[in-house]
Amino acid sequence: MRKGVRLMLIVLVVGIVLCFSCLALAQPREETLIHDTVTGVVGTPDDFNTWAGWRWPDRGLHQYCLEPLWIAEPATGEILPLLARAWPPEYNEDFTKMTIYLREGIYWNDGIPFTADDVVFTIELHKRVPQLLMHGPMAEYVKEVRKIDDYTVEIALTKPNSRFHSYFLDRWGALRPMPKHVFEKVEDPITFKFNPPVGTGPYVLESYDPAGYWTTWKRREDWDRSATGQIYGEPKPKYITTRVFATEEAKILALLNGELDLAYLSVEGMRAAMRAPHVRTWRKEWPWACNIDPFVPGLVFNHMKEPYNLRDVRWALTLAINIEEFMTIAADLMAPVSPIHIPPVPAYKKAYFEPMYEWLVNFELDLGNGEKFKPFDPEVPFKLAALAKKKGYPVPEDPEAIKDIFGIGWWKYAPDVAEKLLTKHGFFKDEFGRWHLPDGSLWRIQLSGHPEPTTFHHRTMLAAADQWRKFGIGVETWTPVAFTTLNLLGEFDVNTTWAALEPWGAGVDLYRTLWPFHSSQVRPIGEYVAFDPGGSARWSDPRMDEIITKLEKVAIADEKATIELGLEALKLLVEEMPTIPVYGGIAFLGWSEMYWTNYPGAENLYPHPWHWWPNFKLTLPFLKPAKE
Amino acid sequence: MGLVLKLESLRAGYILRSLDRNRVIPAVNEVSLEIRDDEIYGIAGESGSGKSTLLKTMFATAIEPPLRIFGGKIYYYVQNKEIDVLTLSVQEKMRLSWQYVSYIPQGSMSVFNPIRKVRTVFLDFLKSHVKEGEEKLLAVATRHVKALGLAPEVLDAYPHQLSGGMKQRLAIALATLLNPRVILADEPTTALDVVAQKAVIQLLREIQRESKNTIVLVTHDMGVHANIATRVAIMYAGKIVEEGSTTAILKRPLHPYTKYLIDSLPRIGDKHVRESVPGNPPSFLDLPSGCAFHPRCPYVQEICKREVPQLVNVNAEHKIACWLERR
Amino acid sequence: MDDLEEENKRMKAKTLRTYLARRILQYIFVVFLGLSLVFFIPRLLPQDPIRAIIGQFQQHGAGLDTKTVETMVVTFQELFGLSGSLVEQYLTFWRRILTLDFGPSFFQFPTPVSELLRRFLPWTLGLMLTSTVVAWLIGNIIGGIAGYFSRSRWARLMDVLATVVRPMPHYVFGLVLLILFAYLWKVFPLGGGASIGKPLSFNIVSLLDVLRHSFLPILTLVILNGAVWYHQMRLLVQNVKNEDFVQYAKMGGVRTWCLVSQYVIRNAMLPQVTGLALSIGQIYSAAIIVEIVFSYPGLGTLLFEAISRADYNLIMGIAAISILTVSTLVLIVDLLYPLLDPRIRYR
Amino acid sequence: MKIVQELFRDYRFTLGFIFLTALVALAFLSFLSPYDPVKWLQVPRDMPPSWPHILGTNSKGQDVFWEATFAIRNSLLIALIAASVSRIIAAVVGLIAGYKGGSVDQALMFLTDGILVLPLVMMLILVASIMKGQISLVGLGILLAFFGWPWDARTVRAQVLSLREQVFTQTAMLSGKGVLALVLGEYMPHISPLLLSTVLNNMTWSISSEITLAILGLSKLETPTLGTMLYWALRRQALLLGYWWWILTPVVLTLVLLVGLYFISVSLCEYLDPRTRAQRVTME
Repeated sequence: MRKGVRLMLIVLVVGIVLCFSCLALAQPREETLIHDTVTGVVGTPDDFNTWAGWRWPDRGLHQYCLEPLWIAEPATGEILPLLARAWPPEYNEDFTKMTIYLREGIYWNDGIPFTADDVVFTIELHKRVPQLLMHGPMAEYVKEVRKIDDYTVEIALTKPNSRFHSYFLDRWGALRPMPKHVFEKVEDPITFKFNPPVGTGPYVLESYDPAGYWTTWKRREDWDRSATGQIYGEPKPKYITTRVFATEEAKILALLNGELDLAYLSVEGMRAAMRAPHVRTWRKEWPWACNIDPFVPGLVFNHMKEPYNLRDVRWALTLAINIEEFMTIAADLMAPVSPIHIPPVPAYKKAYFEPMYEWLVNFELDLGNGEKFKPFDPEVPFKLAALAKKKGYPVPEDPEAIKDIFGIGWWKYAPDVAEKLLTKHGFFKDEFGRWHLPDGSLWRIQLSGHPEPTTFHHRTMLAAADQWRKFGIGVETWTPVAFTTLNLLGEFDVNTTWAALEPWGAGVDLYRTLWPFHSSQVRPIGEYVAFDPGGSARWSDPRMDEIITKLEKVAIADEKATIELGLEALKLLVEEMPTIPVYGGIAFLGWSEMYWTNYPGAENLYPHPWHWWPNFKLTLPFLKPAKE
Repeated sequence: MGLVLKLESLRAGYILRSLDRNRVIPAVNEVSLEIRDDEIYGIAGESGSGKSTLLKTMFATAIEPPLRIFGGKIYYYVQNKEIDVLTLSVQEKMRLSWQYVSYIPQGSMSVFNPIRKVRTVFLDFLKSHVKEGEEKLLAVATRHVKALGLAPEVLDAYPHQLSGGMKQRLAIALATLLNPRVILADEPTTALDVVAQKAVIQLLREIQRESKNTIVLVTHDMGVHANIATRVAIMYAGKIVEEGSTTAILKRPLHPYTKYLIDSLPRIGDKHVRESVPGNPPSFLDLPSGCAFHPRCPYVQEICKREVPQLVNVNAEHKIACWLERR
Repeated sequence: MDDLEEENKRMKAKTLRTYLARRILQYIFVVFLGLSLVFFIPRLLPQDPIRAIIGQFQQHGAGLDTKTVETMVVTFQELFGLSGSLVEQYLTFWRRILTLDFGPSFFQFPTPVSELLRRFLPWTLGLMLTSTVVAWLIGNIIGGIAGYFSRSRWARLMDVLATVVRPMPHYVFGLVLLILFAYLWKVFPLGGGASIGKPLSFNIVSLLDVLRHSFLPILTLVILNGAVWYHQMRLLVQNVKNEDFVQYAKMGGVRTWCLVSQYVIRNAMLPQVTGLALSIGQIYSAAIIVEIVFSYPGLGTLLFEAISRADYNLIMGIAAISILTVSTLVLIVDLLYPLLDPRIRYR
Repeated sequence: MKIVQELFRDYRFTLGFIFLTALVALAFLSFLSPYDPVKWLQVPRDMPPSWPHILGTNSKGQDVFWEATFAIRNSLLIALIAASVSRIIAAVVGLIAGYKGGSVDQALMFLTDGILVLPLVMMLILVASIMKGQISLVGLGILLAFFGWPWDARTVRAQVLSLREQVFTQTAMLSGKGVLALVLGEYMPHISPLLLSTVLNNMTWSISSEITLAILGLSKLETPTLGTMLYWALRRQALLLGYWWWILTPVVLTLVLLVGLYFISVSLCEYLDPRTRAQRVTME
């Protein structure tokens, strides 16, 4: 009996020792870049057919393997041609014909050259097969697509569309060219798995986990025949592995251990990771957030529900927010506030934020009885900076740097003004400080938010709920599973998503952001609207319709006219405040410098730094191995 | 006729943890007795008289908490050497148990591990005393069982497949496995039907006759004592109140308590219901003063209430502890 | 005599058969009940699953136009058997369950749920079975020994340890182990089921790799579940050690180790087999939580993913497969019981 | 009184009693809290324990000590609701099964055994993930109660069966007492102590289940409970940020609560029925 126990112990110990001896990685660590897959476990590990549906593009598929015609570059605010030869595309006078010129000398990773045939084939296939994701716009707009020569494609449109190219402009998804020689042999392009994927990008699939936890890519021998390689040079890592972690704790520990180079983290996760000396982030100093993400988290009112159809109520709720507390809860003070419906990213600072500053400072609200109130508070960034300083964060002294971090300003915290705006309409406060609606009933707001608590929308919801509760309104937070659907159907009072649909983040065109506010997009409650951000507010205004119609007739190249119309629209949105924009989108990037350096940080801003975005392929040629 | 076991003013009992203090249950009180070679020594008394505890104190390895010895001495006579049992180490006690003295427990229906075959229990007992291979030991066990007139197949059965009488006989076989000098049997016939009782008594008697060893038999059933015991001791409230040869005691019981016990025995041709002892046995926690039997005694005197009578010889073979006899 | 024996044998066979029949009938009932709950619970609740699905598509597909959404609703109603009367739905539900067809996962569209379950279930089963057996044995053996020698100092120490460890939330305990043994002292990997960069194959290196990755999750489960078994066993042993056959064997000088293992622990373990059957459901839930901490590629992590992505169909599938797995395991344990207890085997 | 005295002789009962009393006192302290548990940023964030924040503050700007008083209160409330409702179900099912016997008994026990082997937490997750974040305290209590009765229904049934055999049932029946009077008058006094002792085990189960649901993010996360406190501390990386006071508070409170319940339950079970104690003690 005892002998048996001893034997078992020995076997156990030997087993464990043996376990350690066979070590982890199949690829040499120094030549491998490892980052996390932000969208989680890959549900379709063996399927790369991203044209047929959601196929976890950020497992490396759209970063390393596929290339678009054009790509939006939020870091610089430019739009870059990749497979196309130039930006912007060529339209005819009345926007019924678009011509694309393709880059020469690009080859698919199986050695076949990339030509106009591929582009023509892709568009025609999408026009024909209804289940393909981009079938809708192709069927609606494309009359005819034809090849002029091997590197020129001409698309004739069914009706004028000055922004048809945007379907090919990559910003986390676009219609990217398919390899004709692969797909033309396929019977059903929907069920086809496209494994191994054939792309023009600089990497090929090496191996993947059948359970969907990791995918490894290998640099092409002929990387210089990819568009990325041709333009930017040799991507440095020989291998790239994308990997899933079930919890953030594990992700942080992996980053600290050197098992992970790049990680997408939460506010707190970032703070925890920064305790290690080899971990850095986008900004080397506080705040660590990467604040050039082109979206604006905010609050969306349902204009088909009382009393949110009243402009004064919407403004009162805006002024009831103490932005200092709000930003503490929502982003631990690390995001730039935005008083207008677009994010303060490089592309828009010069075009919109600077021209609007004077107007914002002078903007007045009418409180009734001839009383006026200037709600804009340019001091907000400095107040936020003071708060951050108090918390012990190192804050720069330079006012411009402070504005860069905290934004140009936001709306004043003015509960007294809010009170005036509300009492004007018959709202009243009882002896317990609770607000009542004009009909005498208690005011309750059902504030819905994203069910996943790590999302910005969820945090925004918590912050808004906290602020409005402190103001005296009974707020019930609600995080239903069908959150997005309920937004689309209009079954909410106030929700927290993006204050408006994300703009491109590059170029100056705001058409994408404004279109959901067009009156043709409004649907009654119970019917689906097409866009959740902006659209679910069900707000429209003839002035906005007019601006949009004008904008449709302006060519993308005419920046001056585009900006003018954009400014007009943004001012209208501030006046009406159909949704409250709060801050510019941020992300927390943990970067380990154990194996790779020269990441695109704020001090060294070349391409967009997000490793889950298709833009990341542009970063790879600039990385440097740490041990050299 | 030599001695095999001797007790000298032995006091033993249990400690009961109760609400506010620890209380002593003196189950065996100042008992002295001598057990001889080649006899069957019976110990009788009502339940709760301390006879089982007394038997346990004679079995060295059974003396462990909660059972405790408060005073007195226990002697074994191994190869004519007197051994003071209470001074022995655990190992020495272990060596003596089963080889010199063995034990048949009360309620021996459940002495066998219910989920293992009877054989394994025999082997376990043998293994801990004899250094031999398993097969040899099994042969020893089989031979022994056969010698006792039992079918050797029963060794391959599970306990629940056997009858109560069979289990009891197997328990006896287990106790006599190493041919001990003294066998302590605690109520071996209780809870058996008449036929099985008879078989068990027969078996015990045969074993004794054959190996000329000693059996100490505890039972409340005077009939059993009458049947096989050579000498009998009567216990009451942790004390021996009368001791003598079976014939002497049966014929001429001297202690009033013994008289009651004997009178309650059924006799052939009896017409009327026998009288049992009136009243209830006393609690050890609250023993009467003087002679513990006095509240139930028909001949009670003043002295009985004050002073404890000592066990004295009436004649060479007969002892009694009663003030009546002192007169 | 021969007749009697024959009769006896027939009776034995009959009781055993009745036992088995009753047990299997119950198994069928449990599966029926559990899966019916899976069908009815979502339908009794106020939220519409289809809306959840559409929302999911909206969140990562590009904006769907209204017409597409409406046709999708109809398609999904058919796909998930939500059209027709409740009875029809219920029948469809069973037809699909019996073919293990749970429809596609919403989040991992178009991967069928059954495919995902097939991919992840073996990991969970492996983790759970290993840790359950080890925890059960270790907990019972240590509990048995500690119960027998309950006065000794180390037994008291074990008591305190088990009492303090037992109510620890699995997540917290696992996380602490992870930090200790994968970060501060880097002996084990940070998570996952196997090393990354190379697909698994059937060889000794892969096997050891899997073992190494599952060591910490198993350790967590073994310690936490073992503490439960420890406590139960300790109490059982305190009863068993006063039984006549133990006392007698002790008097007879049967050696202590033989006594503790063959007499005390073996007998006290029998009720623990029943206990094992009853607690498999709990162990299963615990395993699911532990998987999450260690990013273990099992049903737990899948469930966590499904919950945070509101992949309602996948959650249903996991619930259904959990019921099937757990009740089957319970059945197996119950069927094994007669093998361990001769009193039932040969009644 | 003597019973209580007897119970307190057991050090486990005494310890458990002290633990629970302390926690209940803590729960009552919540009524004196200077802070609203739902509101954020009421105190400086991330402060280690110091006066006046004796257990420090968390990243939400709440005082951990006062937050904990609410958490204990709500967790106890959920557990009490779950325990009492499930006791009622257990008592009714057990009484009917035990009293009626025959096919009713068989059917009920079949159902009971069936629910018993289901992966209950999985079922809870199924419900909670559809109701995500919308289950109120009372609702969660009732939900837990719905799955928490089978084991104890069996216990009650066993007790009723043994009572039925006893003479007084027949006497009572012969004397013309109605079933209800019989059950309430004769059985309940015997069953209530049994139910009382199972309350503690059920509370343990409910509290643990609540924690599991909360860690998966499935309970109403704004309401402070031991589970949601742990959830926030974990999700806001208190452990890796070194905010030990934030994560240790719910963990230690949970340990104290569950150990206290365990001690009292073991001690009570031994007191009530030494023979079956082992089986009842630890089936969570």
